[in-house]
Amino acid sequence: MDLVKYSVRRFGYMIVTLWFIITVTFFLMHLLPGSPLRNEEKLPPQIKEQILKEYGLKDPLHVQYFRYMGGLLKGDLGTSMTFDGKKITDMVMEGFPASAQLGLQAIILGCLIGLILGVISGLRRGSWVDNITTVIAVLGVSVPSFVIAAVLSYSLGLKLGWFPVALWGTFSHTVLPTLALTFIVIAQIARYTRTEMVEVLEQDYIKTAKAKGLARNKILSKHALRNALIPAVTILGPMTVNLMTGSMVVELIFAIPGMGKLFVDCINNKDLTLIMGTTTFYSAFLLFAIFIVDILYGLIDPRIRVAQSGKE
Amino acid sequence: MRKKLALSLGLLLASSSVLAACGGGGGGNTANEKPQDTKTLEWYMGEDPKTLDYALDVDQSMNYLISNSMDGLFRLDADHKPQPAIAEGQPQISSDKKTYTFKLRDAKWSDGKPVTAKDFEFAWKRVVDPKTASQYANIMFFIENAQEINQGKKPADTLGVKAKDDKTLEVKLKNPTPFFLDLVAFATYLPQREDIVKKHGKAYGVTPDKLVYNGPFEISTESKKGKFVLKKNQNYWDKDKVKLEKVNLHSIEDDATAVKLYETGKLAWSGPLSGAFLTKYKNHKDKFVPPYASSWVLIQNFKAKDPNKAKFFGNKKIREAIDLSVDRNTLVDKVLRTGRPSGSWVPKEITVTSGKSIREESKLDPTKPDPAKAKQLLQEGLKEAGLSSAPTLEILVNNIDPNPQIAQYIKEELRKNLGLNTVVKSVPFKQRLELSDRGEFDLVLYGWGPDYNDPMTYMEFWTSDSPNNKGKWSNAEYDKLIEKSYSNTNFEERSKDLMKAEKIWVDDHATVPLYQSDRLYLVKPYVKGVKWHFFNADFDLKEAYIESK
Amino acid sequence: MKETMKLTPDMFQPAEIDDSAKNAIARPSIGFWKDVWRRFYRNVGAMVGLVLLSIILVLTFVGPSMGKTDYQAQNLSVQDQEPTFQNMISGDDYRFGTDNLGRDLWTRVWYGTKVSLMIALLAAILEIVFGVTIGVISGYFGGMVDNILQRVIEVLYGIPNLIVVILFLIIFDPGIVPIALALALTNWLPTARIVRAQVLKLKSQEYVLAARTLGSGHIRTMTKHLLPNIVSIVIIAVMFAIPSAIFYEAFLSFIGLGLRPPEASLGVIINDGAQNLQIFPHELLIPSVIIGIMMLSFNLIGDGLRDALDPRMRK
Amino acid sequence: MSKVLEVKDLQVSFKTYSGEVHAVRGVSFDLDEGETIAIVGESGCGKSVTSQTLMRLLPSPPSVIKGGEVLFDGKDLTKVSEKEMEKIRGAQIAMIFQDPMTSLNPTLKVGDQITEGLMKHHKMSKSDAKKKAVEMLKKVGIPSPEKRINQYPHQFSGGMRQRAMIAIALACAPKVLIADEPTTALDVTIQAQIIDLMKELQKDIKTSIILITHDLGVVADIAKRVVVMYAGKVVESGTLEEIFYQPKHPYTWGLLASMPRLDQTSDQELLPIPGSPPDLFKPPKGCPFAARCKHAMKICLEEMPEATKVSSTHQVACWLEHDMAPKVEPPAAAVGGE
Repeated sequence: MDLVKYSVRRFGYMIVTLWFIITVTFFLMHLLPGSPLRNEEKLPPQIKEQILKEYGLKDPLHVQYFRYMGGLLKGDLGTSMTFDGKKITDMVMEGFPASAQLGLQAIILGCLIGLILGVISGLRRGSWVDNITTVIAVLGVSVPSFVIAAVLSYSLGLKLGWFPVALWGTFSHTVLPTLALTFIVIAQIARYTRTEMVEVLEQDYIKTAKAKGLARNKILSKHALRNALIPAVTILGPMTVNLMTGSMVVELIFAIPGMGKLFVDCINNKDLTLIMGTTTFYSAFLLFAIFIVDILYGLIDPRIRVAQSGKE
Repeated sequence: MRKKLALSLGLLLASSSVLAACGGGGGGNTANEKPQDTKTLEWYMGEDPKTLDYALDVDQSMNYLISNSMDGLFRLDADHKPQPAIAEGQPQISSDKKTYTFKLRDAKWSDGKPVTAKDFEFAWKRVVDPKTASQYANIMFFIENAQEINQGKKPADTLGVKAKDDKTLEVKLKNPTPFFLDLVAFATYLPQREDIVKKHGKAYGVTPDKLVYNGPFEISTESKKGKFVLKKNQNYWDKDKVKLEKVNLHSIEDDATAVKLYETGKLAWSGPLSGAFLTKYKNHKDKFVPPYASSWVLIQNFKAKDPNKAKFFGNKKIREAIDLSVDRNTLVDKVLRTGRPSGSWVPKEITVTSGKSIREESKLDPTKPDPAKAKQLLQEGLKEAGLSSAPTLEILVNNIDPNPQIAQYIKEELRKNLGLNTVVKSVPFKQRLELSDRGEFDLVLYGWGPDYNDPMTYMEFWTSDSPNNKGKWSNAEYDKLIEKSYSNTNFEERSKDLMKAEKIWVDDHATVPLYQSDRLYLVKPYVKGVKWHFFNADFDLKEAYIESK
Repeated sequence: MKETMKLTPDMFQPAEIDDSAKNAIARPSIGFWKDVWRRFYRNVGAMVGLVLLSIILVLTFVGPSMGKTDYQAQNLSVQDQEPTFQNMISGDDYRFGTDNLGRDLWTRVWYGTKVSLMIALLAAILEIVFGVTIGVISGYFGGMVDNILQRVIEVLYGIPNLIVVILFLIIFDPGIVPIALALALTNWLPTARIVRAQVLKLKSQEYVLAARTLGSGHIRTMTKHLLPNIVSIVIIAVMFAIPSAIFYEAFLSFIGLGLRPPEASLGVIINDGAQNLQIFPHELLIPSVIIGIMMLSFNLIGDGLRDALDPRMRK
Repeated sequence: MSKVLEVKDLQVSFKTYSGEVHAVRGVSFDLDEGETIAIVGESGCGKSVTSQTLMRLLPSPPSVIKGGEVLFDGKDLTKVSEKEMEKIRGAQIAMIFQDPMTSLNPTLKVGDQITEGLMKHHKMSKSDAKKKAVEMLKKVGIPSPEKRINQYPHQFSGGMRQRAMIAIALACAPKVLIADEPTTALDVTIQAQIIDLMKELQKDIKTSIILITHDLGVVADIAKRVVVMYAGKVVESGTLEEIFYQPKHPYTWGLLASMPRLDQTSDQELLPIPGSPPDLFKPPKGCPFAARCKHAMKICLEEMPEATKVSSTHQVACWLEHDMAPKVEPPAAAVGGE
């Protein structure tokens, strides 16, 4: 079966790419200037030695590399240097559920709204829906998320009291941060869908479908939408990963125990193992998402499958 | 040491105030409603603690948790004076003031096992053992052989601490240390259970269930990322005084968020306010300014890599000119919106042997700005130093508010009053530490908070061989006075010497004292019995309660 | 036929028609760019965008000199002054009010807009140069070269942007050029992908094959035959790259890695103002509105250009 | 024979940025049952616009039907509602397009694209429609149709795709089939096969065909009557023989002269028509061909000639037919070797 062969092949690529990413990051990271230790100024040299030894940083680089890769194979991302003794797997897994929940909610909501807006404005170019969509799409990408988050929390949270201003717990706690995150999704999805809709509607096969006497709705749902969705699916993969791995800004403002801040903290603290861990997690997740998108793509667009498996 | 706390606090304060977008609205309608549950307190905490193993390190959040769930030999009272806790009564102190013998009371760990002198001996030895690689080991260096052990020169069992029996602990100090009882109230001096440490190994202290507690509360296993829970420790020896059943500590890194939560009644305490919130809440009825000590200075690099800059800072007239050109009143009133102008290094909260504030005994007033004189001094100084013009200077700060604002203000003052060109370099916290360690700066903004209530916590900062002395200012007389004070058993004279040293530091314009910070909190009026401290942990909830009418 | 016309025999004399007129194309041929401009010109949204952007551009040059003080002078006696409509028009006092250090927001905002635009433009150019070069090479040569380049791009894709950018800015101090470089460093990847896809499509078309058959060299084929045909997608990419760079720069300020104070960019100003949203909203709202207008303009122009450049619309 | 379709004075314009394009300016023709007519002309002459207007396929805006009527089955198709139109499209009037590569949906199986119309118009069940689809594919000459219905368009060759298009169009046995340049995009050998196929099926299904093309060779193969269009107008119409052997309009002459024919002697050259069609933004007030016409007279530039009946089936719009006009013989290249 084509699809199976195609999937296996993509999966193989994914593993090789992941290995490359990890290797590149590993060696790049050791080029970071400065010491990975906290407060090194007041640490006596033996203690520094001791800490470096404990994290295996005294070994030659290739030894460290193979040890790290060995750990990875066992699903071990190592131990954080800033959070003494804490397993990075645990750190990621502590923050991931909250981030992932928000990210998924934002993606689902954003896709729904974005698709509707995009389709309508693609169908009725120049109409008021189109104009409003353009404005939303532009605002969605032109107002920094920290402004959106702050304004939402202030207005709907504090002033109107509709939703909790911050913290984590019940579903109502997720409403404002989801809204804050979903703007960008709406903006991007609407924009892509609109463009594609316009493009697809000009295709000959739409004319063919119309000439068959199919009703407008049928043409849209069966012929236009499916083809217009392909590019949206492509951006959906990376977008989902980015959102599900947490937005530092939104998590900070809504005091959400997510993993977004790890990406900034790990560098600011020069926590080598944490940088490696977050990068590995992110990359693996991203590649997996791209893999899924590729498969989806293959399902939606039969041409891809064949072309990619080298048949045509 | 405490600096780290002060600064990690700054870090938090900063990362939070970066976005201090929306604060409490108008009055907050739900603001002062009593919580329905008067046994549970909703409390503020900055970042999540990095670890709960207090032997390794002490950060602000961990200190919040540990200081409320553990009891040391002593515990600070409402007036910041150490009072016996696990120790039963005052220790016996030898005539040379170097040997302390503590008697322990009957106390239990949260798992029901008794607290013994062995637990202290084990804990302290573990901290100084270089294999533990504690980042806070140097707070133990007052104990005999601690430093040598930590540096690997002596074995761990030579440490001057011994459990004579289960209830008797004998401690030998290196020097007479008047503030030693302050120290034994500090997190690093808390007891640890050998069996528990051995049992969990590397995982010890990573999560709340990997520790045992002997204090008013225990850290509940309900705790998770973002929300730590303290619940009353039923095995605590003094549990009758503990009124709260539960405290929820929420990790909030954005202080606008903390204020909003306070306004909506979701928090009973909102941590230090910053920026415009200080203006807004200046006259709020819930405003609370706890005693707080933190001293901020601008360090000048005497050993700057550029020889012209080294010459520049090497000239006393130029240093005085810089000192005279900064208006501290405006800095405090307008830029910081809180705090006090400073003309000294040790804050007024620190007391000396007489029991009075150091600032009452040694008045060192903030410099009055005098641009005209400053300009003249600069010209004279440049001539003396053989410089044709002043070099462009770099002001190094961390990127945590309000530090970049302070730097911008100083930049503008130096430009306006002295015509000096400066560049502000604001970098992440850790990078600033590294750059200042390596001496890669011209001017750097630094703050310091006390580890214990004695001028020494500040004064040892500027000795020639101190790792904290980033600017490499060096003064033989100053060094001698500090050296002498370490071992001086005449505490009266010691106090005087330390004040004399501080005066030398001020008169030589070693650094530019800027301000001493204050903190403005919002605390719900129904919260009673919290003890707020300017060193050790910020607050003690042991006897706190929610007032119900 | 209208019967009002009277037919006379002389009407049936052969008409003199200039031979050259026969071969002349009846409709004046319009150059591609002229045609693009004409379509662009008729697009109301795009023109609104162009006008708004022009106004902003002009203000970035004249704005700072219209302020009361330069962008970094502090006057702490008038901290956080709110703007009034009257001042905004007359300029008697601070037009946009002052910020938390008593600096003239009018001057700062326009100065900052200029800096933001410079960063964005530089980032966009670098990104395009990088992306187009790699994209064209990858798409044109295909095979092994393409395979390797695509794998490299995939690997780079996998490393979180944030980590790369922060790393870069810690090694090189933040300034206009390093920030632009850092942004370009992560953003050229999508451009390269789009360009590659386009080149792949074009490569198989007859005119490229024809050029190759006629002995046109690789470089010539790429620059003469392929590049002009990807100009439109490149222009559109630039139009969208600029706003996203402005945006990212604002985010960098938020995490404390933006330009160093008192240097100003829109990101820095918005970030400063965000702290005071509730208390002194003008410090956030004014720069946010400007960034919003600017983004809107770029997007409208980008949309307009895309419509104008799309040959299928050409009729 | 009864008329299936009658087009009267159809006028269609496009509103664009640069103004109104008068693409079709008063076109009239009719179509008998079972008959095949061809509409020929250069690209841009309005033949495709006319055909798509019959099915109301042009998006509006930018297209506007400015006047005229399209009578089909007693209804004016320019006036019926979109709902009614949907019932007519595919069922009564079907269409084949020029490019089989793009007119099939790449993401749907070929079979599904055939069954769609059947399920809609004939209310067939999925399985019945499928059977019918197999039958149709067999009819259009696609081998192993059972397998092919489950394939995607990209798995078909160009000629097969056009066969599939024909299968789609004829599935519901429409009264009228509009074939818009059905062979232009195909190889010459395939072209003939497709035309033969259409002829065959026409007998079978008894459908009328409107063939749109610029290729007179194709016309000669299949059409009974020919409509010649130029710049949005019908300049000449008549039976195949009339158009091929007694052409009256200089434009028709030009078209014929530019077409290779079997009876051509080797020394005869193919003659292109010089110049290019007028700008339909501002159509000339006289004859649109005047500027390119060798025989143009002053009147041609001033006034549009009316259609003149040459015979009951043959009409031409040219001033040369006027009594006062000089007699002009068609060039030899146009009317053949004699």
